[in-house]
Amino acid sequence: MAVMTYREALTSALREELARDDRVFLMGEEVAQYNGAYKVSKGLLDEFGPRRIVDTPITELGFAGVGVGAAMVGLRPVVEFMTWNFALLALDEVVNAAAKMLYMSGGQYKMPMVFRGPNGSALQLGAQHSQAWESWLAHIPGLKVLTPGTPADAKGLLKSAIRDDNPVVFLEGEMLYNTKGEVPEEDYLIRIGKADLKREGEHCTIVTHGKMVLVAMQVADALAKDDISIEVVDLRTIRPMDVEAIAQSVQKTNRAVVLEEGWEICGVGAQVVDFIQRECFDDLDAPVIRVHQEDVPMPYAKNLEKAAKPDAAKTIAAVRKVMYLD
Amino acid sequence: MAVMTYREALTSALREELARDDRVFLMGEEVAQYNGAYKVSKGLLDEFGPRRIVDTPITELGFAGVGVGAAMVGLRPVVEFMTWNFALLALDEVVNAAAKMLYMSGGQYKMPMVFRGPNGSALQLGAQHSQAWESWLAHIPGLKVLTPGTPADAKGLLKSAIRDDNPVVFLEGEMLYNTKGEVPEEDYLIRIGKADLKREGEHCTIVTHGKMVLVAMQVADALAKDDISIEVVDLRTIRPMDVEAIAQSVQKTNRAVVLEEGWEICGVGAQVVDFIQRECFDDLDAPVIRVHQEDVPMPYAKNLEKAAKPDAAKTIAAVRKVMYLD
Amino acid sequence: MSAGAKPAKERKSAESARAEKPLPEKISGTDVAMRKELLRSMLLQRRFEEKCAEAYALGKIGGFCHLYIGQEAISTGTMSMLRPDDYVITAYRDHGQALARGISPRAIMAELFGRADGCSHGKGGSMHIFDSATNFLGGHGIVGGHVPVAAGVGFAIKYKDGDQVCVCFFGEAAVNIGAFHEALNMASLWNLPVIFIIENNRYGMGTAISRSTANEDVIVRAKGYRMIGESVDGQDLFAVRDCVGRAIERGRKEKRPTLIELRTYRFMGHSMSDAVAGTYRSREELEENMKRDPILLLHQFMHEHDELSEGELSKIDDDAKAAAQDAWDFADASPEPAPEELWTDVLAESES
Amino acid sequence: MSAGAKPAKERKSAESARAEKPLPEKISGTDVAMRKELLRSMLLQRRFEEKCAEAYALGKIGGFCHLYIGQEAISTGTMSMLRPDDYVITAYRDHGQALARGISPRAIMAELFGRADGCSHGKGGSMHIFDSATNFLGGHGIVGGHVPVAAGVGFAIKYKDGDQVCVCFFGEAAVNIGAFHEALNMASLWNLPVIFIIENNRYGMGTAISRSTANEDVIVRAKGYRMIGESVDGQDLFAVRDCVGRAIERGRKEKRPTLIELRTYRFMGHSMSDAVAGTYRSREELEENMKRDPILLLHQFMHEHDELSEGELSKIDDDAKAAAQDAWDFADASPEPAPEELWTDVLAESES
Ligand SMILES: Cc1ncc(C[n+]2csc(CCOP(=O)(O)OP(=O)(O)O)c2C)c(N)n1
Ligand SMILES: Cc1ncc(C[n+]2csc(CCOP(=O)(O)OP(=O)(O)O)c2C)c(N)n1
Ligand SMILES: [Mg+2]
Ligand SMILES: [Mg+2]
Repeated sequence: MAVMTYREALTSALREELARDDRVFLMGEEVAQYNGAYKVSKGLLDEFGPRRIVDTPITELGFAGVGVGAAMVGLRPVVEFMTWNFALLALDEVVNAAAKMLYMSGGQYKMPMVFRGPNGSALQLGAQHSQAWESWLAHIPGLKVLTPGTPADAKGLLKSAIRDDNPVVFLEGEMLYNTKGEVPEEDYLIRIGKADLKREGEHCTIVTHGKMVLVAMQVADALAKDDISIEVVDLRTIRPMDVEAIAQSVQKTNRAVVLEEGWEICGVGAQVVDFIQRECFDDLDAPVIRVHQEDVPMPYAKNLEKAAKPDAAKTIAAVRKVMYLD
Repeated sequence: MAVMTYREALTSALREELARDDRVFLMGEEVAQYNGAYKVSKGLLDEFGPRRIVDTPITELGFAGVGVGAAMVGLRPVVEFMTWNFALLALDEVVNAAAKMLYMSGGQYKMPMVFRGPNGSALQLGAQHSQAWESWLAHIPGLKVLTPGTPADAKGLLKSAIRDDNPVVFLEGEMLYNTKGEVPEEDYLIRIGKADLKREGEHCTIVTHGKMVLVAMQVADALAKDDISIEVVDLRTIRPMDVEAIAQSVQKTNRAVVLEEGWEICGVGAQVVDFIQRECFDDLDAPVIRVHQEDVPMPYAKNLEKAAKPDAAKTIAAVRKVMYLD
Repeated sequence: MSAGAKPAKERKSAESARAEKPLPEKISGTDVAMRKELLRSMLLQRRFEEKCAEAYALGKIGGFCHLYIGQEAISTGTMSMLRPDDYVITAYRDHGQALARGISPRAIMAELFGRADGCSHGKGGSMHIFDSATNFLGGHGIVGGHVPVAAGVGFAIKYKDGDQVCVCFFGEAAVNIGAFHEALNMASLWNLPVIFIIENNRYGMGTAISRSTANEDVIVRAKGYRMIGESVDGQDLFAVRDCVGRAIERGRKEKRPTLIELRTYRFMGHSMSDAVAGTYRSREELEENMKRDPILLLHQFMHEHDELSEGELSKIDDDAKAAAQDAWDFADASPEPAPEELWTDVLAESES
Repeated sequence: MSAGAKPAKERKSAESARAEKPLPEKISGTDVAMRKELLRSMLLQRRFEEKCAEAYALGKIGGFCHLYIGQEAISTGTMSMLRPDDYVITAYRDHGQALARGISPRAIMAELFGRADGCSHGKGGSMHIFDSATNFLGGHGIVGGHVPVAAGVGFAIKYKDGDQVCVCFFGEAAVNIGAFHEALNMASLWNLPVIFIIENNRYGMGTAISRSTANEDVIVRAKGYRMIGESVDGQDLFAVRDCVGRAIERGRKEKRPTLIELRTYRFMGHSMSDAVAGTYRSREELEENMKRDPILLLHQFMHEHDELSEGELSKIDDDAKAAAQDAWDFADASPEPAPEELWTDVLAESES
């Protein structure tokens, strides 16, 4: 195992897949000459040249559509959105073209492509630059939606995404890029659609994904000191969701908290709750509680932003509540 | 009470509010000269002239933004999307501008505007023209989201929406336009955020909204013949959701089915389930079951389309299941 | 998610999508033979669309159905210049182009009827005709949405160092939408072999171009992207062929895109639910324009040059009618898609 | 939803947003007095932005912070021609324009510090400066997103039969995005009094215009919308004023929009996290362009015409520095927003 950052893990996944398959190319704003706004594509222009690593104008809708067209005729585009905030402009191509093409064409046109980039908030970027889109994208049949929380997952899932014959939405985290973790040395893939038990525990399950995996792990550490044993289920894939893994855990712990970065209403957590109450109705000892961004646009001021975001303290309070400790 | 169609109810709401307040105007594709793609604006150009009833080019993003600008400086735009399918292109203006403006400006710029048009599927319009967006839009703080299911609700809610100082998303149904119902003669408003108990019952609650209200009523009629008494809660407003009304009903019936037009994953129903299990954990005698569009893009063929859509038969099966009758 | 997306099963199709040799291969004979072939192509579209109107009225076709009548010189003229390995992509008004490209009338009609033997097995419908055998990339329903997709096809051609071109059709009302603008900029910036064809039939639904477009001379837009723009009479089959021919050269050899405006007129309503005339355009205007029926114009030319006897004309027309009827019969006999088709083609079986 | 959106409470603000008389009112004296006032305006922006850089380095300002240094002739030149009841809207690089429009440096700096006395009470931040007292409509973060909004303001002006104009600023890289295109078409089609100003500083982040824009001569785009387009030197304050003045006339009297390209250069990185030079542009190029510092150019002119003594210059500059420092001190002393502010301004209390 090598220790590397989430960013390096992504870069190496891209590098390996670019080297492996000439049909793969990377396209987006500032990905080439500038080495990526967040440096995920660092060095790739030098290594693969401008045919494979393509800077685009600021036209999210347009270049997402270019990716769709290229995928229709045999290439395997990786479309980087500088951040997913801007991808809102491109969703028509993601939803109406990429996700529906195979179906509308009766199986004739596959869409082997990846839409990727940082999702959700960073620090003090304000209302228009802090949005987490996984619940929107998970709503759409025809897409796969991935949200890796660790370097190893980021690498293995990105490689799987690039090799997948379907349009894959790949949501990274600006706040994750510098986090470190062990990553296997060999060429490996992670199966799309499989959750990962990031920590075993007995008293309560935290179901989470993406950036919040680290928060869940902190919470588990903190609560361990009070002899509360937390099981952390990292969804990793939001669509298709690994209902079985969630159910197995909740059937064991009988309690669950769902932690996510995005907003409450129709969020990913709502869907997880729906699955849990259907699959584990007789197992639950308490209602499932959710932790999420407060139901407001993201404020800029440091104190307000902190108050708006889900965090360890809120999650601990939720766990204590489902355990009837408070 | 007068009997009128849902379409006529909308037209009369528009007419009354246009007459009442010169700041109100209607804008969209084909709304003026053509009298509306679905004739909701029929006669309004003749009555109010081209200053108030404005035909636009096919530029959803652009004219949604025009509405935002006009609302910022004191007008009260009603922006019609020919259908919400095309509004996907405009969501940046809805979400990043309209919904966030008041917050980003620290309360300085209100957004008194309505985005309206038919939502969801009609008949055999295929994958790109059959999408129901309420769960996406309900996700966003700063918006209000309305889904009237009857002519009376359509009129009262549209008038309230136009008088509201916030951006209101107003989702109609092409398949509803010709449905008829009683509508009060006098000038009336319906409070945004209040669900409506469309039918009282004892054995099971159906929580629903929009087009599916009619289906729920049919189901209730059909089941009454088997002495199953259904309570129908019509949400009417998806954001903010009337959690109290849902809870009250489920606390009485102890069972619930959630019926919606859209897809399952992170749909409105998931959120309703989340609220129910939080508020009625000890009241529930069975897991809540959901009925929704099957998890596929909408197919064109008549038989497949029928199979893809939620309907009375599926809803009856769900009710029987939560009542442990099958 | 539950039942979710099952892998697509092998389907039997009673009709291979490609019905016949593509137009350019057929017209390699004398000029007269070529013109007969072009006339045949246009008449097939005309008779096919007339059948569609009939079928729609009977409820055999549902949803939105946009007929191509009046614009046939554009589809036929363009397709007659393309190679089989070139690509074609278009909007929802797609039957004519699909026929001119050589897709079987049977497969198209079965698609419109929503039947298992349709080119998309009934899952796409009128607005979404796709056929991989002829590189026909759809059939798209969101105005402007497929224009960047065409740029992407051009991108891929260049990426693979091919010498194909991609032709992209759209209406004049689509030039106002953002996707058009973004796509044209990239196509020119990156030197992509794409031919963007504006079918200017003067109306976007019920809106005349003068009421939607600040500069009605839409071809001026090309300059903004440093692109060559050409505007010709879209009812004149020969003018279409010449103009498209130049653009193809530019695409294949110079890898440069072209923006073409073809001035035409639609003889029917916007879709089957729109009146032919009376509301946003006068019957007079319609009749005036119907005098420039592209089929009539070609026929007149051939007649004046003694290239076509009345008998030959009747024969071609009768064949077209028969083909349209045959398509109908075929579609009508084709079964509904199997219920399990609901769940196929949602996701492809993955490579990894 | 739960706690949800509470109504906004009345807030006390230590600083009214409008600090001073607007530029045009101040410069009604002699030409010389006018030029001194314009110089003062530009220097205030320069010194303010320098303070921002300092504050950012100390972590007092967070998030993205885009400085305006090098482009001040555009903000000052434009604002000096506007009336107080005109409207201004811009992108994320908004401090300079906000200052030139007459918003208090204190209120802006407090906003950047995320404090209660900021113009948006700390909720907007650097990219979202709003001030209703000066009709300053933000501060928008999505490239191109505010361009249609400007058209909407123009629409409202015309609707209310006003004679104001709306000025909309954006970078040259924004001309490629769909929203720009859609907005310009409508503005021209409907004869809206909007002035679209492209601040062409030659880079969109790290991308030179030649690598993003098929036709670098961006003003050609105006023709596509039958709009008047003018391109002038954006470092030349007088040229900016003249050009904007003509556009204002056109807006007020003829209700016609104008597209203006002002050629400029940014002297700092794209945002605080971007290096000033070295990666996508050379230090040489930067230095070459810094010779055409708009403040320097105005100063030179005044110096050559004996309109400004060294002492006067120092005094103006010292005042600018003092104002920037005062803004800092004020912002630093301003409290954080009260915790309950998290829940205010989500929804307005409704009329109905
Ligand atoms: C983005 C979007 N907005 C609106 C529509 C509805 N619509 C379908 S076709 C059409 C008119 C398009 O006119 P034009 O581009 O001239 O093509 P034509 O129909 O004349 O061939 C409209 C408004 C749509 N499909 N997509
Ligand atoms: C739609 C969108 N895409 C990408 C970004 C990220 N971004 C912010 S500014 C910028 C460059 C814009 O350049 P330009 O328009 O020339 O303005 P300048 O920064 O030079 O003033 C980019 C890519 C964004 N904010 N919005
Ligand atoms: Mg047209
Ligand atoms: Mg720039």
